[in-house]
Amino acid sequence: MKVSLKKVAQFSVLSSLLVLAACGGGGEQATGEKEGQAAGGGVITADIGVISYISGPGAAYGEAITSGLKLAQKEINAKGDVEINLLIEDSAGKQDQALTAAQKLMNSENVTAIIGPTLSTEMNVVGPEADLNGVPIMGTSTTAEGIPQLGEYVFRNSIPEALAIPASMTKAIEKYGAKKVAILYGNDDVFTKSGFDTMKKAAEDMDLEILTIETFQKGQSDYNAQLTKIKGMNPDLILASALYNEGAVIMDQARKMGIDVPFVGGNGFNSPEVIKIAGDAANGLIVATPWYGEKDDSKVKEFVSKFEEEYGKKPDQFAAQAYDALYIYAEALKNAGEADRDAFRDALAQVKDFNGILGNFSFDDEGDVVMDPTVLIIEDGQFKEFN
Amino acid sequence: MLAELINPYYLQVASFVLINIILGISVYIPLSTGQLSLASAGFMGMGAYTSALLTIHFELPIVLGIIAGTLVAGIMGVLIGIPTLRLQGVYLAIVTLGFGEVIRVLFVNWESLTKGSVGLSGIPHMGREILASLREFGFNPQSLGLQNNQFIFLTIFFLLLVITAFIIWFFRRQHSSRVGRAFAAIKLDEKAAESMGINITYYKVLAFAQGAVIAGFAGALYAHVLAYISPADFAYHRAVEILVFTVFGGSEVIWGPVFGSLFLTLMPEVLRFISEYRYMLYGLIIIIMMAVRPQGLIDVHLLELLKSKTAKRRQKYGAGNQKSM
Amino acid sequence: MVLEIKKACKNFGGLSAVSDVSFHIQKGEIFGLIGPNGAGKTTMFNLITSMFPLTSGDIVFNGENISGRKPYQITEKGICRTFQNIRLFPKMTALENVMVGEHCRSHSGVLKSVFRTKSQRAEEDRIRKRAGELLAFVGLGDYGDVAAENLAYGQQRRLEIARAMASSPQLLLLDEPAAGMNETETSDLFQLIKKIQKQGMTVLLIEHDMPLVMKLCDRIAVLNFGKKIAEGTPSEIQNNHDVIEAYLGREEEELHA
Amino acid sequence: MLIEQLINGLTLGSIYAIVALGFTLVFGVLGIINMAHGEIFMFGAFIGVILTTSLQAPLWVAFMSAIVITAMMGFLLEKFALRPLRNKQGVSHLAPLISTIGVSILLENLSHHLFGAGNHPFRASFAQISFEIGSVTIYLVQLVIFVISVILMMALSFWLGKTKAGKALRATAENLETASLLGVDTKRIITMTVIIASAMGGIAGILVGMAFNSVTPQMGLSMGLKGLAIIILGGMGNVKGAMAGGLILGLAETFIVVYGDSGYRDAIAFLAIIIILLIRPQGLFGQKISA
Repeated sequence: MKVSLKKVAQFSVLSSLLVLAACGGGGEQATGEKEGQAAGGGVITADIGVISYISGPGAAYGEAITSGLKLAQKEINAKGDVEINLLIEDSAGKQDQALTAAQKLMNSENVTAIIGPTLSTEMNVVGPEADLNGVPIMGTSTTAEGIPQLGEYVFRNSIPEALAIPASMTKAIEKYGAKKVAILYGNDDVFTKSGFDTMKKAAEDMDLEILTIETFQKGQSDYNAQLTKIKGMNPDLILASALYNEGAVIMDQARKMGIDVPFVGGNGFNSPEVIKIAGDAANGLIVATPWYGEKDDSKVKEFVSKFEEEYGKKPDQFAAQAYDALYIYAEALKNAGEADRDAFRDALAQVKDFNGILGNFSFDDEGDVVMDPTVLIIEDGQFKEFN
Repeated sequence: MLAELINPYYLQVASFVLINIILGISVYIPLSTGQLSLASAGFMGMGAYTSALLTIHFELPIVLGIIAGTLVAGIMGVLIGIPTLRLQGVYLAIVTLGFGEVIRVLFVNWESLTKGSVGLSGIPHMGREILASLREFGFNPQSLGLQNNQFIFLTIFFLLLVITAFIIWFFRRQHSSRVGRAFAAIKLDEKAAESMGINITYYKVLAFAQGAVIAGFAGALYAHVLAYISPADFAYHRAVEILVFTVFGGSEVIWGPVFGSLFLTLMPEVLRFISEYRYMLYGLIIIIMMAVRPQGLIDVHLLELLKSKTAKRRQKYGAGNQKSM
Repeated sequence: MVLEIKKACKNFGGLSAVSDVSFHIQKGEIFGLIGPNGAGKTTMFNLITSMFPLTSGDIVFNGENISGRKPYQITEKGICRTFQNIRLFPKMTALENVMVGEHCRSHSGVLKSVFRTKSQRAEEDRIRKRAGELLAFVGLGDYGDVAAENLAYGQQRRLEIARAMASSPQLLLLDEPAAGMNETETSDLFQLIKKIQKQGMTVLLIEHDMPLVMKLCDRIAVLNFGKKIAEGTPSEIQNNHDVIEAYLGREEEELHA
Repeated sequence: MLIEQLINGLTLGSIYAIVALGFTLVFGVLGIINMAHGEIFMFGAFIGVILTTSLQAPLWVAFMSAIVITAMMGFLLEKFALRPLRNKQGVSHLAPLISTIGVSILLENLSHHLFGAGNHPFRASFAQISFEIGSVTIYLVQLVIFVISVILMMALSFWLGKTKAGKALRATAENLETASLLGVDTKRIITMTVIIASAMGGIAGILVGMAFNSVTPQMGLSMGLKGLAIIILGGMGNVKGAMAGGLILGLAETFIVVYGDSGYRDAIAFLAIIIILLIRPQGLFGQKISA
């Protein structure tokens, strides 16, 4: 209560500042001592800021991400080496709100580092600002091109589309001997659009014949026109850069009209929800993912069962990537030995061969991901490894 | 000392408040002639993209970019304003809504220029550019006891503050003049206004274009404050958001949109839990305001009431002073 | 001759509202336009002020054909009107209403207004002063700060006249100015219109109050079903058989009913 | 392929037409553009999904429930967003437009909270029934949608033109005051209009769910804007025009995919709005409005 009153007071100071054009700054919270430094028996305490897409149309992503983070936080803090305190802010999927949230975390809450934001568009805005402030920031779901290149302090642990899509395409082409492809993508969404750019480039690199490129838009529920056109061209393979919500419906409508060739999807297409929405029609979807929930690995199995226990549903890749991200942060914190932004950044860049639930993970020189994605296919209503 | 007082977070919020105030005014101006325009988001996008593209590709100074963006939006405003004049009330609202969406679809599809929905990144940042050019003259923010980012946000904030103050001043002056009277007359009774010798075509296009100019200007500022824009920033929801600022704050006096933007931008920051319900709240606000107080929270009567109260207080205070003397 | 109507016709979707009406008004006279409801009097006003386009015919003002002009241009030329169902700007004060009336006699644009140049300030002072004078002229001198919607009915009628006069018209069109007025108000109105005439303005008047019309007007034209059936001095009209038949007779019947 | 695309276009167009009929009814009687119509449509679809999928209810139950619930929403919309604005001094004619924009924003975001942001599949065995003519597969749903849209249009035309209630409705549309002087219970008529229009939105919603197996909170806005474009295309308040406009837009959107660039598919509706309003404000099938 006290805190919020104080904030109200600060904002009224600010508002009067706006009206009266008086000079001076608002707020005095920035004076707060830097928290942390190895407090007592070697436990490193650190505040980690989280910017996530918690409200609005993409709230499902934010929910998965924060669930994964909270689970990881519980486990890490229980171990006792590091004490991580998560400060979660909502961005509603909007750049301006993400930037405001980042400013709050960096300057008011004085966090050591940030996880998020959810969308690449948001990271495009927040990344440079964090870099300028010298605050390490890591995206767990930002897969567009050029994200780690935003600055020295910008990292990601989500495998970029540029890695995932060619991997799945290569395997699919090998298996089916595909030569002619049709591409379908959502052109008003940054995620699917950048996935498409990668797809198109990969298809050209692989000397595939692109029969047609079709687009769809958010909120559309009828894909029959595009699919009928594609059907008439008899492709060997359909490359679909879509989020799973739309992607599942696209597959459903495609199968209904008798298109039975496999689909290769991007990162956003990869979700158990596809099977839930499209049912049998989802069979034949090929995606490359860092995350495979059925993997025969004790760590993965443990995570899945814990996650299900905690939240009553299976984790998706967003939850898994967030979960691993916090572990990577914990490791870097341990190596840094203190909750100092610069020390932490250097330790983070050094992370190599980290063994998480996603597999073997390292950063390259730019802070981008080095790892081998697993290629999966949906068969008989289940994700299976695609070989 | 100073350095500790200046928190970029508050300055950032304040900067968005100021940009939103300008956007709110961009709806208020056409509305003050009775024209409801839902094209603000579209004009904002045109301003933003024009300025961003010019500064990125032709390395134009930001100031020129912003001026160009403003002009393009303004010209578009005139081009849209003239043919839509024949349309009354709701029809104008719908055409402007359609126009805004066409602009957005264009940004999405004109990939060679706009990079589609991926958006434009690497737009020169207003504050950073100012700092860089000041550095060339040997200025260092540390000499003021400021860190770089503090200086940057302080600069942006004060710049926007001056701009917003100027815009408010401009339109307040315009309001209490022959032009303002013509606007008000047209809003209250178009036919009567025309019979009194007011060229309603001219004044309606003027108001519409002024709204477009202001929105384009705000868009250009937005681009250089965020350094990244994408078509989704200028969609229908943005148009509605701007409309809510004005509907909530009030559409009779310029302080309406100013207050509406200020309050509705700050509210989710102060009350974080609200942010999840922000749009639901926007919807409720619109419904309730229309039913209960369609002129918005701040109207002429309220302002007069406030004025007379402060005047009374002053009188009292003055009287007390005299007595003591 | 101030105004000349030549064979004015107006059709609405096949229905003829005004057909083949011609009359002319001399400078300085008070000209009455009378006729039963729906005879096309207000339509005639709307044609003169170009609120509606003419279907055929011409309207000549001061020797210049003004048909086809925009309403605001008509006002600039020197014709201004009041409305049958009062159309003031309700939320504006009485003074502001009159100041709007002076719009076409002033020139300050956006930039001059915003930067308050010397000429703009002078003009603004002039407008304000004149508006005050006009309010006093119609007997509303003390009501300058009152919102138009809060004025009494008769006051609103007079304010409309002041607003129309603010555009310094040579020809003032008054659409039923006495409607809804009591006897005292009507006689005040009589004085007011006489005063206006003395200032050199020509007045075209639509009115149902026959005693007032007969007392006030120099000449009268009578419309019925969109056609002119008579024109002349009040005594001529009073004795015109057609008029008594078509209009006054019926009026009497109505009175007796 | 061409025949298949024609069927695609007609199906989409029929759905647009049903949505537009609701729009046009409200505009015809009240002169109000109900911006919340799309969201009511979306709620109809969600009710269908929840009942058939989550509660395993038979299809006809889902259908009836969707109609009843959207009708209730119409009632509430009229009571809280439209009625307070009526006959009120100093309310501009823009107020109902703004007010219904408020309702649409509220409903869209409410549905995020109620139903989640994701896509909901519509599992109805009815939607799987198909037959083949030559090489062309036609789903029964597609046929049903087309038939329902034609029936609704004809019923509405008949009801408006021939029945007593319809005549009262038209009298109300002509002039509220006159109608109430003539003894028409305008309040009831207006409420009824909004309720019927909303129920039609609900019907359209459930049909879309069945045809495309896709129900999301965003579909309301997209469909609402299309519906708006259609009534402008067909002439505001014109029942047959709404039908024709719907079919034209559906076919145009389908054939721009076939012969043009699918990226501009959404722009057609908005361009149509702009061009029609500027060139022929009375719509393709509307009568010229006299001054």
